[in-house]
Amino acid sequence: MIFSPGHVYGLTGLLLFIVGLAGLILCAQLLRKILAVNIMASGVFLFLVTIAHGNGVLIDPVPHAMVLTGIVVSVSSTAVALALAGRVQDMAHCRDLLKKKARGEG
Amino acid sequence: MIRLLLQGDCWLILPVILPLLGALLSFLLKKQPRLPGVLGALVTFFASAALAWKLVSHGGGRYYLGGWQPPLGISLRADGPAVLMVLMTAVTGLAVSVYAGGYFQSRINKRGEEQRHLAQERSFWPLWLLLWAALNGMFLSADIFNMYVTLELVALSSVGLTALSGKPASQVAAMRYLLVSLLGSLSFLLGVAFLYKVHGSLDLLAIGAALSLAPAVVMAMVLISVGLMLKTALFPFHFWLPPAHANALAPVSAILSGLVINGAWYLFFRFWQGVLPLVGEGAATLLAVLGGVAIVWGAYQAFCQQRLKMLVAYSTVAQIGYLFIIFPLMEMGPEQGAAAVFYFVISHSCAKAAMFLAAGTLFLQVGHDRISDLDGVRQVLPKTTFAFALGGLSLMGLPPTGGFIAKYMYLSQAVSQERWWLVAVIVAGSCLAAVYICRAVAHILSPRLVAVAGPVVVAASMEWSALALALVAMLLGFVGPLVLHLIEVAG
Amino acid sequence: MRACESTGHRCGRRLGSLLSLVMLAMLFAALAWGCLTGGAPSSGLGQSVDAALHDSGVESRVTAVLLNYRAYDTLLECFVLFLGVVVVWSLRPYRPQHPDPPIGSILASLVRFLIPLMVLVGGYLLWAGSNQAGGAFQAGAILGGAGVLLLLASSPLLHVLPKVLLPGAICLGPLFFLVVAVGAMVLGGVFLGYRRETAAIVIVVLEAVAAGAIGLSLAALFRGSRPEETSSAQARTDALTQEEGQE
Amino acid sequence: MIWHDWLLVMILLSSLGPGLIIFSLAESSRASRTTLNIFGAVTKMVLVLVMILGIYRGHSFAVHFTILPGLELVLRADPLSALFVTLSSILWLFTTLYAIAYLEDSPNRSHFFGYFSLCVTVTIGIALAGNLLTFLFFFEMLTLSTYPLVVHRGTAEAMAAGKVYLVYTLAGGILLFIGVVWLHAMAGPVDFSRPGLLTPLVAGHGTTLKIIFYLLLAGVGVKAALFPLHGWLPRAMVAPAPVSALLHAVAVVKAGAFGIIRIVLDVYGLDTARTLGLLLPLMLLSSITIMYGSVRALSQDNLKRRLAFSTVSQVSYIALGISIGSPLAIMGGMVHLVHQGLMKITLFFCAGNIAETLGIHDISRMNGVGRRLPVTMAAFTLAAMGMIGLPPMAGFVSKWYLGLGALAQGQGWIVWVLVLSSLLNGAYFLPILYGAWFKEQEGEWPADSGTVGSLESHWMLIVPPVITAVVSLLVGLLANSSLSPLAWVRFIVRTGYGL
Repeated sequence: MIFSPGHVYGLTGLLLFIVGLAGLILCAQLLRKILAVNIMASGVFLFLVTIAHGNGVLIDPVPHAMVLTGIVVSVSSTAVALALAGRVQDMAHCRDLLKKKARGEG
Repeated sequence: MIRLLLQGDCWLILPVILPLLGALLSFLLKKQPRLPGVLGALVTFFASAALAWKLVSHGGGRYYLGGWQPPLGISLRADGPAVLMVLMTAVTGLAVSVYAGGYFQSRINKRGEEQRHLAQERSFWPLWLLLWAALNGMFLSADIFNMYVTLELVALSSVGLTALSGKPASQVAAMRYLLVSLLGSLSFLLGVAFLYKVHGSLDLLAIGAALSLAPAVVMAMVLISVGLMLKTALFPFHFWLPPAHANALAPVSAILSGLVINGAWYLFFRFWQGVLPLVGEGAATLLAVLGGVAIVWGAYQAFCQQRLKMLVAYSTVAQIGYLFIIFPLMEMGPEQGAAAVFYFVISHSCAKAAMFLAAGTLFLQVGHDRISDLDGVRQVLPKTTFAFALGGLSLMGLPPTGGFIAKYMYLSQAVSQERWWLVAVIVAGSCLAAVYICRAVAHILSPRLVAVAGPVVVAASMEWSALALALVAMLLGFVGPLVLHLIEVAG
Repeated sequence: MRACESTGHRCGRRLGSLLSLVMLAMLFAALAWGCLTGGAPSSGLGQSVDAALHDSGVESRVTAVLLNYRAYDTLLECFVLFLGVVVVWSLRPYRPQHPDPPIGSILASLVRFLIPLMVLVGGYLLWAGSNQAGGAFQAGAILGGAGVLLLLASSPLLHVLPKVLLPGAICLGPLFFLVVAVGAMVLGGVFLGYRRETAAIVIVVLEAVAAGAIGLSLAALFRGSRPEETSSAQARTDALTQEEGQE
Repeated sequence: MIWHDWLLVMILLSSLGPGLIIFSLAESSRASRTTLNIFGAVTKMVLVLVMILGIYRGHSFAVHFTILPGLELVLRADPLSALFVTLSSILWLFTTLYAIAYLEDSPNRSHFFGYFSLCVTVTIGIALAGNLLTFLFFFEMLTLSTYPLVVHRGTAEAMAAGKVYLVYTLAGGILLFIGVVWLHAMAGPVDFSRPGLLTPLVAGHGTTLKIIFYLLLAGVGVKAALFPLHGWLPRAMVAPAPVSALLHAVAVVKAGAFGIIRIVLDVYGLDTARTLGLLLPLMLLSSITIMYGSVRALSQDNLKRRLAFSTVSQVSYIALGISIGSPLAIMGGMVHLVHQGLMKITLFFCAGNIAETLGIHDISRMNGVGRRLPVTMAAFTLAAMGMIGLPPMAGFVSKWYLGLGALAQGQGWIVWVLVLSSLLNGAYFLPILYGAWFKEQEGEWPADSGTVGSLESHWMLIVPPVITAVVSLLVGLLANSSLSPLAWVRFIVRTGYGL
């Protein structure tokens, strides 16, 4: 087996995927989880781009198009995730406030 | 235009376009989102029904979007299972839409917080119609990258719908659901990349025809399967489902449990249908074991729940198991296996949606859904309680319901292939389902007069739509040949 | 005793992390195995893309894939963006705990300087997309960036678009795409099937509208909630109290 | 399909339709509910009469409906189903009349009568089932339609009894389901009109067939209250009297017994069952149940519980007759389906009257009831005599044929079982009669609701038991006439099974 630069890129993509996965599983904070998902997505995109340059002769545009589409999808879902995370934290914050208030009045 | 409708293949694309259009319109008409919403649902229903009719009368086919043949372009595929799923979505979706109209109106009328409920409804219709379009797109798609895009559409809109209720619990559940969904989607996408690397095509049929057990393909199948299992909430991955489904608004719960779960499973099935002959007994058995554990564990959890909606949500966890125990049975009888599992899917969809709708009505009327305090609610909402009970019958697999037919087909497959452990699982599942459903039904149908006093606040359309859906689940017990005829139409 | 427990707990967690790391490493090995073995990868679709490029109406291969061969994906992708906006707008009213820092004069003048430049670059990318790298998404991203800058600076330019029209503007991209696709079906019989002679112009117009819609949607996503809804912390707390009671 | 095939569907619809309408009626619309009930019951009787005449003239009625490829729901009227259909529809009419008066002014009547009609529809479905699948279909539905009736009172006791009932019957239903599916997998759909379907399988799959038989038997045995599976029946006594009457005489227990007949005679066939050695265990089981039920009945003080254990015992005569397997014994068993129904429904009507009019539930408080409720107690006495098997009452006819059949088959010990059980029957019925007629009243009645004019109670509470008691006397007296159940049973055994 010949170890070409393409393999390095591909493996890097997979490694990014795994690193993201690790972050998603092991990190406790929501923001980090969301970033981890983005790292995973980047890994997949890198892998796809590597495929486009697979045999090095002719560059395949289809994976490029897939990456572009994937990026837009990923942006959209990241935005939703961030907005939702904001709500979750906001709620936790409000709840703390409520508890404090209840304690103060009690 | 009319000539086009009559002759062309545009039937295939209509169930995707129409809800998209409806979503845009209901988003634009923010003062009156219900009108375009319900109208969109109605039109989509008829388009789906027309597609089914077209399929039965003219046979299945493919539709090349933009006129580009695969592997270059994307194609849609209409065959029995795909159209059956579209039809199921149409029936359940229409009932849910009618219900939702009454639901939001009742909520807007009931409390002082009109603004909040108005805002909820304003977002509900576009989200729901987008979800519907995405599901139809997913069922009809024959292109694996396109499947990824529809999966993401489904995931995002489901998350949006889950979070819609605004309750703190629903926000947390939605967040978890979103992360799990994204993980599933990315896993799926990586699998797609692997498949493309090997086959140089995104067309599922072309890939399926050339499938081998090369390492890259194995990894692709693992990634895709795990991704979809996460989204289907098969046993070890089921943790996100109950809070998300139980804390959502009533129509949303019905949509999530009745339709969305089936969407991800459908893709799983499509992928496995092709590889099943290759992978041998082991992998299929593994799936079935997970399914079996899901059946037992979900049922046990359902039995332990104090809240009606949580009970129904855990029952979904259990019923998902049935979708996976079919795989070992399909090795020896692929057609019969597919028929059985699709029958199960459609009857579960109707029954479960009806139960969630009914539970939502009870919640709205009584103000809580603690099972032990629901005695006597039958007097106030007879149709709703009846719908709940009828849906429960279908889940238990008792006649005369679609669930009975599905269970019959499952059992007869398992018995004739002499897979006794599967027989045991199916039987145990039915017994456990009977236990937890009877527990709930005994309370809500109880003749005791601990009546939940107060005037009826729910709209009539809520009661009738849930009942209609439950009656469809019952009707499925009598239209077996029709449904099987539809399933068997080739692509 | 308690300390002991907590150390035990910590140990358990550390063990769990270690275990997951090991499993992740195994997963990576499996993926690498799948990636490296299995012979030569297929040549992909490069050749068929080139072969059909003449009929696609554009010269850039990626643009041809995006807006002609696989335009259905792109259509749905526009809807993903639209959906993102709908979801974000549907969430409960919210105000961040840390208010944005006051706008300095540097930001304001930077905005004044950058915005025209970004619009220009966006337009160029859009134009360039027909025969080289570039296209609607790149242009849309730049425009989105411009929108983000405007939002950060609370620029008066934001009022060019009245809030009432904002939903319409957000819808415009997907709606236009859908209308074009259906129009092609009505005229030519195939969904998204542009005629060869009109393909070029259709694609350019589509790209322009899509770029605008993408830019706008990205900016809207950045903003994070529906513009007309701002609620005080008090209202939020009240709503929360009431819902807690309901549960 | 010609008109007379629709007759069977009409028979089902004649109670289903009114039932569904009654569900939607308001609680207060009493007149329309009563009209619908009686209209449904009478229509059904007329239709059944038409059907019987048709069968007698040699018409065959059958309706087929495919629910899966190769799997049909079949309704078919053969002489055996005609027997059960007639019994059910006649007794339903009386039970309906009785229930209307019994439940006067109690809550939830629309609900009650809705399920009541549903229950009868399903029972008729069981009777008319033409294959095993259809039988299973209706058999499972019977559980569901009777449960709301069992828990109708809504008390904690009723709910507990309902739970026990559900556990037993649903478990039985699942066993039956497995058995049916398994049998289908081996032999294809099992039609009742084609006996001997399983004969070719005996050689190769004997053990499997045996297992399936026990699965099926356990499934129907739960409803027939065969010995270890009878636990739900005495507990279900908390239900209102018409429901008990329905459970014991018309629907549930009878459906179970009918199922045993069908499984032995129509699914396996006597010869196959005998070859496989399935009859002897069934014979032993039913003998044990007969003795066990009678012994347990002795020690019950609650009247309805005593009657319930009596049912456990009496219904097993049917299974016993079938398992003996000689023509006379089969006739005895089958005719007991009718005789036991008539007598037991009378007893339950009377028990209901006593409870409703005087508030008496326990046998120890019944002293002197005969003077307060002479008509009711007369009916009760007739039925009890019949149960004991005094000649020339109905019960005697059944037992006589059973004994003759057993002797013909060389199973002399069965006669001893019959004698002993008759003695036990006497031991638990006669003290009731003696106390009611010949002992003095002790203290006030717990809750005397007073006389209605010159009658001892509401006329609709009195007429049904009197009629059923007289009929049960007549079927015994006129057993040899050509219109008696015995004659019909002879017809069944001759034409249906060629014995």
